[in-house]
Amino acid sequence: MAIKSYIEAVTDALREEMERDESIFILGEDVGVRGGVFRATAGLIEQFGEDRVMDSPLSESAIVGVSIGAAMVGMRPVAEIQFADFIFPAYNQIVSEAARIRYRTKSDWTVPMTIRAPYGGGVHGALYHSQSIEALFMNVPGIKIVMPSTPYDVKGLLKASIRDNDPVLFFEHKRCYRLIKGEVPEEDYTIEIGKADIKREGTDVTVITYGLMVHYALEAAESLEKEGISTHILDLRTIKPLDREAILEAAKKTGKVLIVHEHGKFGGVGGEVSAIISEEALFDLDAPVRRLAGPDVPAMPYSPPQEKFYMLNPQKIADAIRKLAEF
Amino acid sequence: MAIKSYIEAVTDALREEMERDESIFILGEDVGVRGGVFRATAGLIEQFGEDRVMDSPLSESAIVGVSIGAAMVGMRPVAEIQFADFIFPAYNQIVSEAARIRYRTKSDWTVPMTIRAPYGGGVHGALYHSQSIEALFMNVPGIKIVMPSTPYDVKGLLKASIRDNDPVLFFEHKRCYRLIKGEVPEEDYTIEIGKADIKREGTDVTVITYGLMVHYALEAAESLEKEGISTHILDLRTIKPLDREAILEAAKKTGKVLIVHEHGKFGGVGGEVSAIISEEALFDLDAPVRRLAGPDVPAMPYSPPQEKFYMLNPQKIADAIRKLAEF
Amino acid sequence: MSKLNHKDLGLTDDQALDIYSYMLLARKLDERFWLLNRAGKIPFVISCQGQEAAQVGAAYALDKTTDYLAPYYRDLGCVLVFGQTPTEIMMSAFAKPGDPNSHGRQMPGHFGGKKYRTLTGSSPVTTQYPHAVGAALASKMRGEKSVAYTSTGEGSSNQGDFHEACNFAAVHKLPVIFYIENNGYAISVPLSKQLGNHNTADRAVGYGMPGYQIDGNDVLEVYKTVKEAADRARNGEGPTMIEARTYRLTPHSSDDDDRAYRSREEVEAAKQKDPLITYAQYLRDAGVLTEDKEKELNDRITREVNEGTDTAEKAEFFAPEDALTHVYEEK
Amino acid sequence: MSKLNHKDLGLTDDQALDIYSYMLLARKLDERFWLLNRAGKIPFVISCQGQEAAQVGAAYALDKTTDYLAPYYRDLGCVLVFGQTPTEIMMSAFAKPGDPNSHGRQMPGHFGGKKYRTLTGSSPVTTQYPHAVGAALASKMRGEKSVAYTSTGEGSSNQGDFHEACNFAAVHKLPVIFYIENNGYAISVPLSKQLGNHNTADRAVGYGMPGYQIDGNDVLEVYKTVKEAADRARNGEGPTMIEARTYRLTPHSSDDDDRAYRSREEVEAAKQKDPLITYAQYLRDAGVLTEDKEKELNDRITREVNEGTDTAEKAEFFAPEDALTHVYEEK
Ligand SMILES: Cc1ncc(C[n+]2csc(CCOP(=O)(O)OP(=O)(O)O)c2C)c(N)n1
Ligand SMILES: Cc1ncc(C[n+]2csc(CCOP(=O)(O)OP(=O)(O)O)c2C)c(N)n1
Ligand SMILES: [Mg+2]
Ligand SMILES: [Mg+2]
Repeated sequence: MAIKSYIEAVTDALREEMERDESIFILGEDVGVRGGVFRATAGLIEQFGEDRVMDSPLSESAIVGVSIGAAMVGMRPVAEIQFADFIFPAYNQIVSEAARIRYRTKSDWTVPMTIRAPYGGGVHGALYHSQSIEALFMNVPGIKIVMPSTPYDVKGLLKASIRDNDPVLFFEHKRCYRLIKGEVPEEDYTIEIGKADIKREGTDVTVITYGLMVHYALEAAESLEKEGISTHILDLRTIKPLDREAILEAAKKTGKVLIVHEHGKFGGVGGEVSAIISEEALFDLDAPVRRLAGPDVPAMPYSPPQEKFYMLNPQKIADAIRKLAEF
Repeated sequence: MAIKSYIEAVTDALREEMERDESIFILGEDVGVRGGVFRATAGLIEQFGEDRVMDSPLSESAIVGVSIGAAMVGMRPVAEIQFADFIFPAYNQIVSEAARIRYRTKSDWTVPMTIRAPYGGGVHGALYHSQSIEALFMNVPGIKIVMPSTPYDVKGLLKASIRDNDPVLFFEHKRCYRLIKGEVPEEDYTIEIGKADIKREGTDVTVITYGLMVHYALEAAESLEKEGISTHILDLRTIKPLDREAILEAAKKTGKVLIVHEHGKFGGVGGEVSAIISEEALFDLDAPVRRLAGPDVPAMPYSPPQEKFYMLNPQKIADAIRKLAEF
Repeated sequence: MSKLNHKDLGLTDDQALDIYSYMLLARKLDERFWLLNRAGKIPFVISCQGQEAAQVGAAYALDKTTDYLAPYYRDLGCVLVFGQTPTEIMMSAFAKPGDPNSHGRQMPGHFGGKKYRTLTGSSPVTTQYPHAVGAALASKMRGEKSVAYTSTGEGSSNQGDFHEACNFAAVHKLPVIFYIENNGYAISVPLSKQLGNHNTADRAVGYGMPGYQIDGNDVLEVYKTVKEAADRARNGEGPTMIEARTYRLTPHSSDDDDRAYRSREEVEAAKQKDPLITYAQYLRDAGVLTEDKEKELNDRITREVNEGTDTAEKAEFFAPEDALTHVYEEK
Repeated sequence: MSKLNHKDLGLTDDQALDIYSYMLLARKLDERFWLLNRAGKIPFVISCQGQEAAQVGAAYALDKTTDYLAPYYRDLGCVLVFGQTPTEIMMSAFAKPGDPNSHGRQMPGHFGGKKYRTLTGSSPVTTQYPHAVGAALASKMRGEKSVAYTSTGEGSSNQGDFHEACNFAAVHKLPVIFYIENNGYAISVPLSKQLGNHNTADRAVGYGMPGYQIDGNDVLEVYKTVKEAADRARNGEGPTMIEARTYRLTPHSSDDDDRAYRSREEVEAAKQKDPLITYAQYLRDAGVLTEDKEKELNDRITREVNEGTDTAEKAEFFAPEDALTHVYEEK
């Protein structure tokens, strides 16, 4: 197997799927000759031409709305929103339209569309180039939300998303793009949407997280092992639908759960995960379900020390795990 | 004290505030000669003229964006979104702008704006005239979300919202407009945003809810009393910020908590409430924290039997309380 | 009414009559809705009355075997031309199985249906504009000849999606017809408070597409203008914007009371221009609508409306739990 | 360069020179940003280079004691005219206290500041358009004479908010100037893929407001056109749309590489029309920019830029925990 970066896995998945299926096309800002501002679509316009790798006008609502229309009549658009922070002009098209078209027609019309967007902080992106926005779509039945942490998961889940017959929000952590590398099979494979993955086996404390935080949690677990604390790490991989069984199993395994996410705690993804656990595994718990998350401020500031202060890191995660272990 | 309907309390609060403060104006669709499609602004254009009760073009993003601009330079707009379901075209203006202007300027610029919107089902409104949308704003620091259940709370909280120096989403349950009546003082008063209210004292099971569901829960409690089950009912009144102290106190009071809301369960408001309880009151619980909510489908169908099936009612709430009581 | 003659537009007498029959069917169905609503049998009505010429003339100029409709909630006339039957329409009014639009899940007027090449519509206005552009983009990519027709009201034309859709289609010269039914009001809000320029077709130049303002009461002018736009679209000449001037003869919906915002005189004056009356007169003068034909037509339509109503009223609802289905693909 | 003469526009020699000094200051600050970025001292740069005439000429035509600015991220020239100092600008580049725009919370180029009557801007483009309309509405309601000026790029003019803001302002004849700096690219996307009509000012008629396309390299034409628009606005004649044709001489930002999407020849050709060069020549020919004056000006500006840089570089950051403040009103 070849070692690939997280973003290379994105590009590979896109290329292989477009080679496989003529009805797939890419629509977004600067995805063409520029190859995307992060270079995720680099080389694709050269291979597939500008009809299948389309630079759109600066109109997110059109990017999504036009993709919906094309998807309804049989195409399989992969829309790119340049930064997750800029998806909100298209919020109405996603929430009121894409998410409901199957339901409101009893599957007469469907929207096989994938929306890719880079998210997350730690890149000097300030308030509007650092956000994690998944929590704002959690309560929207009809869409799926996929957030992989490794190149292997990226390729398998992006292929699965593109082949899925419902709209999928595929969020890529921009800090992972070049930071995270890993083995990726050359051959075609998919990973089922909705399945979490145990990234580390452990017995003392369970960490439930996803995205960049998986890697920080793994680092934290390494250092804690030296202290004799054994950490179990569940990577959700898909935020919607959540893998209830995997969550409950992981929670019961240690009886002590730490949920970690980058975005603000209040109304975040952690609330749902915690509620599921206390609904169905309350009496297996040896400690309160803890949430470690970003501060409840609009987003991370540009000021470097303040960005650092906002972001979680292996140290902060290790401290929280230790507290739970000692509980 | 006079007996007023829920919607009369809205109109009274608007009128009294506009009489008190010249900088307040209303902007929305059909708020003028039509007095609003629900008649919440009836009589106001006659009293205050069309400069202060403005019919806007059919542009939600402009309604909110223009209100933000006016608010920044010293006005106090009260924007009306005709149905909560139609707030999404303005989602970017609310989430990216209104919610962050104070933060991104360290209070140099602020947005003293109230956005009123009728929400909720049970009115044959089908998918797009029935939604509860508060969960989609829970993870947005910088805004407040107020959702009163009684005419008394409506008047006091709407006045407080209009006087608040941060953007407030004020959601009015449209089913309550004429169904719910109650005593409302003639004189001026406000209710602090962020304070929940005990609507019924009880000892066996705690119900935490808001909006129309408060009334259904009260009905359920009545019937259960005959069975010897005593229900404690906490009306959140404000969804953001949540009244943590009141929630924990109410939870500890009975050790059995049922969270009730009209919208879908997954990623709903109940998740945060449940997570707060299991973080801080886990060992006071005698039963798992239960959530009774709408089904996880896009919204309630038009078909009357299906709308009935979707909506919670006193019966369904009573059954859930009974289950917990027997736990 | 019209200075135009149907023969000059390439319409046979039968087609000219066919157009009238769709207009009449739309009107009769709509009138029945109100009776049913007042009788408490259906909770909601949103009307096409007064706009039938603007709708039927436009849809009739399209090819229902290749083109796509992305209509708005008043476009009963359009979806009838594209094939929906009176019974199906009534099933939708009663929210019962057999409603091809939403199978009872959406309010009436929220049109859709693959078999009728009609994209599904929702309540938030003008979201269908970008969808039509997407359908047109797909047809261009696949080298098909289909045209996407989308319509909305003049108030709804102030949504951001209107702008984003029009510019996108113009950039790629896509086969789209952007249609605006300007009936002078957005619920209670008149043009003076809705539009800086009361002619929305003047926006076309800003996007680099042709724009036409036409008399929406003149079904032949509507047909001619839309036909030409469809021909241009098929020839790869890109989108067209058309504003049809029309008038809503009923309140906005069964929940509205229009006396609050417009005078009875104004409504009466508009009724004098009712396209059903003027077009019927044109057809009589042209010797196309004979007394026999008119009686036959009225009888047939009344029968169809009655049958549709009875069937729908008698039909069972979907089971309550059916509300849980079709959220995601069911494998 | 210009066929216009500053005196005919009512500008004194000192004012004509003043305009040049702002353009030069903007350019010198911008050039310094790039040096600091390449030296790893500031993480991000977004440039005004090439657009100084379009910015300074416009802002100079406004009244900074009564009017409002709602600029976009390139408008360094505008905010300098409205009073921001080189040191303040550098504080913003270094994200340090003393940055009046966001106190180090936002990237540079996200302008704002009450003392400079500049509404706060964000990253999602064109959201400032409705804000400017709101400020203008407030000024009309209060019977004030202030005009709201808002600008954006030609790519950003395709956002829905552009449309909703323009129509709203036109309906109420509000004192707004909608300005578009058309530099030919939206990052890598050229006009041919961005606009159905490459002249965005042609949209004005659709809204019922006057529209002008002007040469953004001609600072006097810019000044004249914006001045007239501001006068109309103050006279209650409503909004104006102005497109200034310009060119971005640098990559989109410090994260961009423009070689991927435009030829060096094209950039070189544009440099020949650099407004700083052409306007300096105009002032020399007019005898306004003497050698002494030019030297004095360059020295002063270099000194200010140096001082600003040193002060900002030496300044302390805000405390990390400060990030938790000002989410809501702190009572
Ligand atoms: C985004 C959105 N906002 C508000 C509404 C509520 N609403 C439904 S129809 C309507 C008026 C539409 O007027 P117009 O576009 O002129 O169409 P008409 O009804 O006159 O045919 C309004 C405000 C809506 N459906 N969607
Ligand atoms: C809503 C939104 N989408 C995407 C972006 C990312 N972005 C920043 S600038 C830019 C291009 C803007 O081009 P234009 O409007 O022509 O202004 P210019 O940079 O050329 O001056 C893009 C796509 C953004 N900031 N906001
Ligand atoms: Mg209308
Ligand atoms: Mg540009």
